[in-house]
Amino acid sequence: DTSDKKIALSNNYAGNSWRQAMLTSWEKNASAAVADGTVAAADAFTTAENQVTEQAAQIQNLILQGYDAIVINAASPEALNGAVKEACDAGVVVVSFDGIVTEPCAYRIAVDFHNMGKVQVEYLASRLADGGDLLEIRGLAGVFVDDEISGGIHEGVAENAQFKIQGSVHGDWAQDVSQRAVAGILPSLPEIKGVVTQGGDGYGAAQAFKAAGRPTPIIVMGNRHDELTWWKEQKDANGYETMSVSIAPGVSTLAFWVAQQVLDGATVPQDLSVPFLTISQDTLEENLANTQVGGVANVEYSLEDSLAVISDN
Amino acid sequence: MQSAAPLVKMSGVEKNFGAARALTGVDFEVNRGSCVGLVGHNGAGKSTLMNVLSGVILPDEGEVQIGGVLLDNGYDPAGAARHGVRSVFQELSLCPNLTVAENLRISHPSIKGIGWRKAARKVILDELDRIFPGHGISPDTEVSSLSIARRQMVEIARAFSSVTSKIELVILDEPTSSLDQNSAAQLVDFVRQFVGKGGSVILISHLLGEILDASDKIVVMRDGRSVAVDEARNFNRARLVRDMGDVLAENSEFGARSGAKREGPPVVTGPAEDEHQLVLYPGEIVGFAGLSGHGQTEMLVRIFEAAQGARGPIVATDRAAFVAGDRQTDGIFPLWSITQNIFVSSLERLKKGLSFDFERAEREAQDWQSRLSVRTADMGNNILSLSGGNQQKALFARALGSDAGIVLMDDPMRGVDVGTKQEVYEILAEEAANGRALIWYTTETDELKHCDRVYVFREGKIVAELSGDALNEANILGASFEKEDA
Amino acid sequence: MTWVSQLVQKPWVWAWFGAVSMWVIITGVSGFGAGGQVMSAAASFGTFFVIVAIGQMFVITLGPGNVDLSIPACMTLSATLAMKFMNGDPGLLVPGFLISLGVGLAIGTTNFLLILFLRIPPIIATLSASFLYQSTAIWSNRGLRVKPPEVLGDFAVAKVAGVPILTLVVLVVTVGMAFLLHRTRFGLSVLAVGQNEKAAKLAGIRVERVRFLTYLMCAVFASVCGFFLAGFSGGAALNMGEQYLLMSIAVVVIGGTSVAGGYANLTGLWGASLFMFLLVSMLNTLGLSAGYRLIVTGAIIVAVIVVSGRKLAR
Amino acid sequence: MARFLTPKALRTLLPALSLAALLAAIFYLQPRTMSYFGLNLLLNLAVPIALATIAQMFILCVNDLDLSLGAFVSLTACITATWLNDTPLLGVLALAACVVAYGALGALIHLRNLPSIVVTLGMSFVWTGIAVLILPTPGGSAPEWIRTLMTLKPSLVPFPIIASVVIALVVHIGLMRSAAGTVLRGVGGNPKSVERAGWSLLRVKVTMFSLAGLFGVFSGMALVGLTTSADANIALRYTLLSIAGGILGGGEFVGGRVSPVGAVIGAITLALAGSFLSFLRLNPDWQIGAQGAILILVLALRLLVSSRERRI
Ligand SMILES: Nc1ncnc2c1ncn2[C@@H]1O[C@H](COP(=O)(O)OP(=O)(O)OP(=O)(O)O)[C@@H](O)[C@H]1O
Ligand SMILES: Nc1ncnc2c1ncn2[C@@H]1O[C@H](COP(=O)(O)OP(=O)(O)OP(=O)(O)O)[C@@H](O)[C@H]1O
Ligand SMILES: [Mg+2]
Ligand SMILES: [Mg+2]
Repeated sequence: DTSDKKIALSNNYAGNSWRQAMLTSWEKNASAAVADGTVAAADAFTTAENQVTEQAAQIQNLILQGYDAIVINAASPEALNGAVKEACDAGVVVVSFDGIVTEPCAYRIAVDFHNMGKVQVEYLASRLADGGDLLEIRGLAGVFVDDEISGGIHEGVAENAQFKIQGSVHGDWAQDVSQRAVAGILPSLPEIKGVVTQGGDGYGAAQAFKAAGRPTPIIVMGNRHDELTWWKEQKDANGYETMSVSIAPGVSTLAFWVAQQVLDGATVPQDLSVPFLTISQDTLEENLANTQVGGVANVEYSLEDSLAVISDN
Repeated sequence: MQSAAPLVKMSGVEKNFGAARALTGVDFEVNRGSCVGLVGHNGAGKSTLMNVLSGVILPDEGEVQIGGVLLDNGYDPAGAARHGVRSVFQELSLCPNLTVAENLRISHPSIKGIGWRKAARKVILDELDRIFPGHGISPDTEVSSLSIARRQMVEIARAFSSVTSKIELVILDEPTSSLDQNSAAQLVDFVRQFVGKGGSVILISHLLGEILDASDKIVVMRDGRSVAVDEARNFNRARLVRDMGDVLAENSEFGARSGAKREGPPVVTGPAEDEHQLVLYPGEIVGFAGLSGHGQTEMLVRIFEAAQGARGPIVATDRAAFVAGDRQTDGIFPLWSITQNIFVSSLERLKKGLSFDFERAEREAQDWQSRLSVRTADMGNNILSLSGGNQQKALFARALGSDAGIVLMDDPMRGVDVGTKQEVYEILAEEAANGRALIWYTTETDELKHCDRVYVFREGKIVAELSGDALNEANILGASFEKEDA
Repeated sequence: MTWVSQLVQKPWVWAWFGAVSMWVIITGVSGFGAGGQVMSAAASFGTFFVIVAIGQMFVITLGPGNVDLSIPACMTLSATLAMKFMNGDPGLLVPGFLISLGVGLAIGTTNFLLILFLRIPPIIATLSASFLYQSTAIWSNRGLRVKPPEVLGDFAVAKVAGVPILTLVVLVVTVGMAFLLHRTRFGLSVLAVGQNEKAAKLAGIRVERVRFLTYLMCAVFASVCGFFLAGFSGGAALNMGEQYLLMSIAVVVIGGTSVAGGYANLTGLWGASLFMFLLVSMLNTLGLSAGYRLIVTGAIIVAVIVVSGRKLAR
Repeated sequence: MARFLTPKALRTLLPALSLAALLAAIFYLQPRTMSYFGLNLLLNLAVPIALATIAQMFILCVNDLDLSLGAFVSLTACITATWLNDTPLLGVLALAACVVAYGALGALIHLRNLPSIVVTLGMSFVWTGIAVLILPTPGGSAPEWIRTLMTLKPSLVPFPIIASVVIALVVHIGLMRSAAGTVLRGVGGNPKSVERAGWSLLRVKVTMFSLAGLFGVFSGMALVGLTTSADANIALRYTLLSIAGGILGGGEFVGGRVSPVGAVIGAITLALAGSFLSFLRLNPDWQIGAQGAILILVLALRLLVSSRERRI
């Protein structure tokens, strides 16, 4: 019975649509759980700046406020370990997701970012038998997710020698930055067959290719509504084919239920992995229909879904 | 006298600042155990000469010897200190964010180690007690919270205090400019004592009485050269004035301007509850007098703000223009040309369509150049290419060229040469005749002769209003100092 | 000969010199065709830098301590509210634009009032206030990305003869701003305040009014930039302004405007904007890693200050 | 007259008063904080912020401003978590080089009369670039001795309080009470006068920037001691926190008026302001805005005491 337990969400950044969708999913799910008495409280906390130090302080405050579990989307996988350790020592259950923490006492709901990079190249290999030149759009320098996905992409390219990464730019996971960076490097690149991305940059890349008057390559999409819409338009107009890989913001709800289960005394493996969200040519319409206009494609987890994920691991 | 060789011997010292020739070959000597008075008109080069002596600036030509040692290129303030030369500079040079005792430490590197504070406190307090008995200064007060007069006392005491370093010569550049009469007299007494014990002093002052009382020898400077050197007893006021050149060449007397016609309502009215209410009528020249730092500038600024529409006890019914005395901080726009500096107050008047009318500004600038004889080849030159006095003329042109009915002048004649002064006096009289209202704060009592009425300030308040026969030097000084030693 | 020596005296030359060097490197590595294309891209993206930098330039010209750190939040809030209101309807373009302007006016006024009444240093006042603006943007739309009306999107990316129309518009605005700065009462007052605030006050310039108009103008330029940037990149995003904070300052300073205040020029803004875009493109083209790119960027900023600082030292 | 109510006394007291008020509010909202354990958690992350604020204070003291401090602390944190841990000698050398680089920056700014704001803005890119090269992904680990030091549990008084008091006192004695510190502060008040007294302004600038670098290094080390590992962006917000903390603690942008004790109190106040907000449990949409609001509020408090001197 967890009806007297309190769960907190510690979030380090709210400045993009993915994080907003993540917070919305949490809020929807958590308020239902509070209303039906599953837990006593499930509050969300966001720091003003995307900074480790601020989030560490926030976690320490949450400990002091007597939360029984803290669900974390972390600014850094390593640098919060000090604060996480304090929490564990104080008997607080810590569950991290998306941005996970490496401190052994915490639970991790990990997305295999490395693989998320690798499948992109594998998909391109299946589409482009002759291979060709690729453009890589990376995220924010110095952040762990960026390094993981990029590592996967490069591993994929190493295994598929027919591909060559001709250019690599940092798009900071922001639409306009990617657009600008791609526009700047495009003139100096040979014909590009495929664009490998980290999600969220696909639409900007497509715009840049269009503006430069270049043929549109296979751009691996993320899960934003504008990316899926653009893909749909192209598909309808000229049969354009691609794929989308992303992590669903609703994974915050999975983290919530994992925390609840641990508090309930269930045995949960320390490391859980969730599949990333893949949208293929066939599932495009279905996913687009379920995506809020201007939002991101999402999957939310109910208690049953979560139990299934736990038992699968 | 302890030794026949002079302590300081400067010969053929020249110093140019760009086109301005500040010193043109000056010879200057100070003997041990004597006080040398140094006098001369504004801009004569007195401070520059002392800056050379204390190592702050290097001369272009000429040599400096102290105690028989020739000082070469490596000479700097620290070197001067090693030779026992101390200075009280014309502009205050204490650190306002430090306490009195801490400021002593800045100039005395030998005060250090554990317990330095106690030592510093004692040294500066002893020295203050010696020079200015009854000064009422605590060594732990932050300098910024002291009055200007007290800061000046601290600075003087700091220069005379000795810890381990030797002290042979103290240069006092206008030390009494903000001291009251009592403290100034204490200083003169102390200088005599100090000299009597074998020390040397160079005293610069515009108060000739002080110079005559304190000095053994007097040097008169004019236009960058020394024009008279003699024993003090051979001088009197009249000779000093004559040797300084045309400073007193003017023949106007108090009462030369009769404040007659008061037409229409006043353009400035001060708070009615004041004992002496401030009023200013069009066509008048009103003087502000009193010791410097007693609220005259603040009053000018408040009138200026009132003219801009600020609410307050002061009412001004016309636009006002301000002539700053402190050019560098209050007047000059250093990146701009002379023309732009003049017309910054006329941006609205010189509009053609949407744009500022640069051609018209240039034409008008030519007029001002000839009217005030601004010495430059081109009014399009940068303002900093002008000598200080000529910069000041540009500031006059700025105020007089605007359409303001009230002109506020904050000790505006600093650094203006005598010839131009006479011209400016005439222009001011002209402007008043044309219906402008002028307020003129000046530290030179003589200039008040050009005013219709004078308000004397003390401690931020008007303590006297003088006009007609009552307007004379004795009354002005009397009102300035009354109750001052309380 | 003399015109060369006169030219290198101009602080804005260095920005253009940098831009041209970057372009030459890119062209050298990738050929002439690439050079032309990258120039066209630089014009597109540089235009957005210039829009915000104009406002920032006026603010910085007011003298030390004056800098507007609320530009990113202002861009985000303006774009978010306008896009949400228009919701893709071309008929609402004009009121949408007015909303964007209104956001700029409100933010400029708030910034100024904080500086005036609370006497918070501008750098901290605008930063603190920007958190409030950012929160308002989050609260108003939760980061949902609303597509701009199609006409706005088309206008923002349209080109004639390879030159973006928006670039031409902003060029005209730049000329207007140069007139405002160098020939009008307001512009001359800004320059005067930046040189010597106390003297400006005593010369009869309404310093606080000038400061107000300057911060207002800066916020309005930022909000307009947000509006068109959202059109250009397909919608407003909560983080759309992030890059423009340091960029606006860097473009102004590299463009030859004096951080000590009182001297500004608009020619340099274009040079510096192109330079900043081409610098990143050049580093991308050369394939340098993120760490080296940051180091080179910083070193170039410092180098430009050291080189151009020599002439300003009096 | 009531001497203790002078503006100057109020200016010194204000930081302490606002800290006390904030603490009281936090104790009221969350009584659990009023324990050894609670204070420890509440305050331990304030220690590196206090060190960074002291570093910024040295720069403020000579009328400059450092916009690169956060990036610099991040860099030193990265060095601490990597080289200092793996090859201590190299680590010590690298950290020493950081201090020297700061001193050199001071020399450059002084000799060429450059605006410190822009130079440090440019340097912030350089520091971050080096940090990314040293630590491309977050990681590394804190040297054991630093970890031990930062997690000390002395009896009676929690470690962060002891550390803050020690930092404040050491800097206070060094800068405010010692003879040498007097000269350093004097430069902020009237550089010309200090120069005329025979001191080298260059040496003072270099000293102050080196001290800032030294405390930046301490801040990075302390931070890693708490977080156990580093990240190239770990402390970017320290730049503005340190400026705000210095100002809040009674410092001023010009004039050499600084207060080490005030700076430490100001840093702690800002660190606690964030905690206070999280104890309030605001709506997530407004959590970011509230941090701006509280910053404005706390800084506006200065208005209560600032002697309303007229600025003309
Ligand atoms: N740093 C400088 N740059 C340019 N000109 C200067 C500088 N210092 C002094 N001058 C000029 O040198 C001349 C001599 O100035 P100095 O200060 O020695 O006069 P002074 O006799 O001390 O006058 P006062 O009685 O007003 O103090 C003046 O014309 C002044 O304008
Ligand atoms: N040069 C110095 N270097 C380091 N510490 C110093 C130095 N000078 C003084 N101190 C320290 O500063 C503190 C106060 O110094 P000092 O004894 O000089 O103060 P004081 O003049 O007695 O002032 P108070 O009466 O307020 O204590 C002492 O702890 C002393 O150790
Ligand atoms: Mg003089
Ligand atoms: Mg003692």
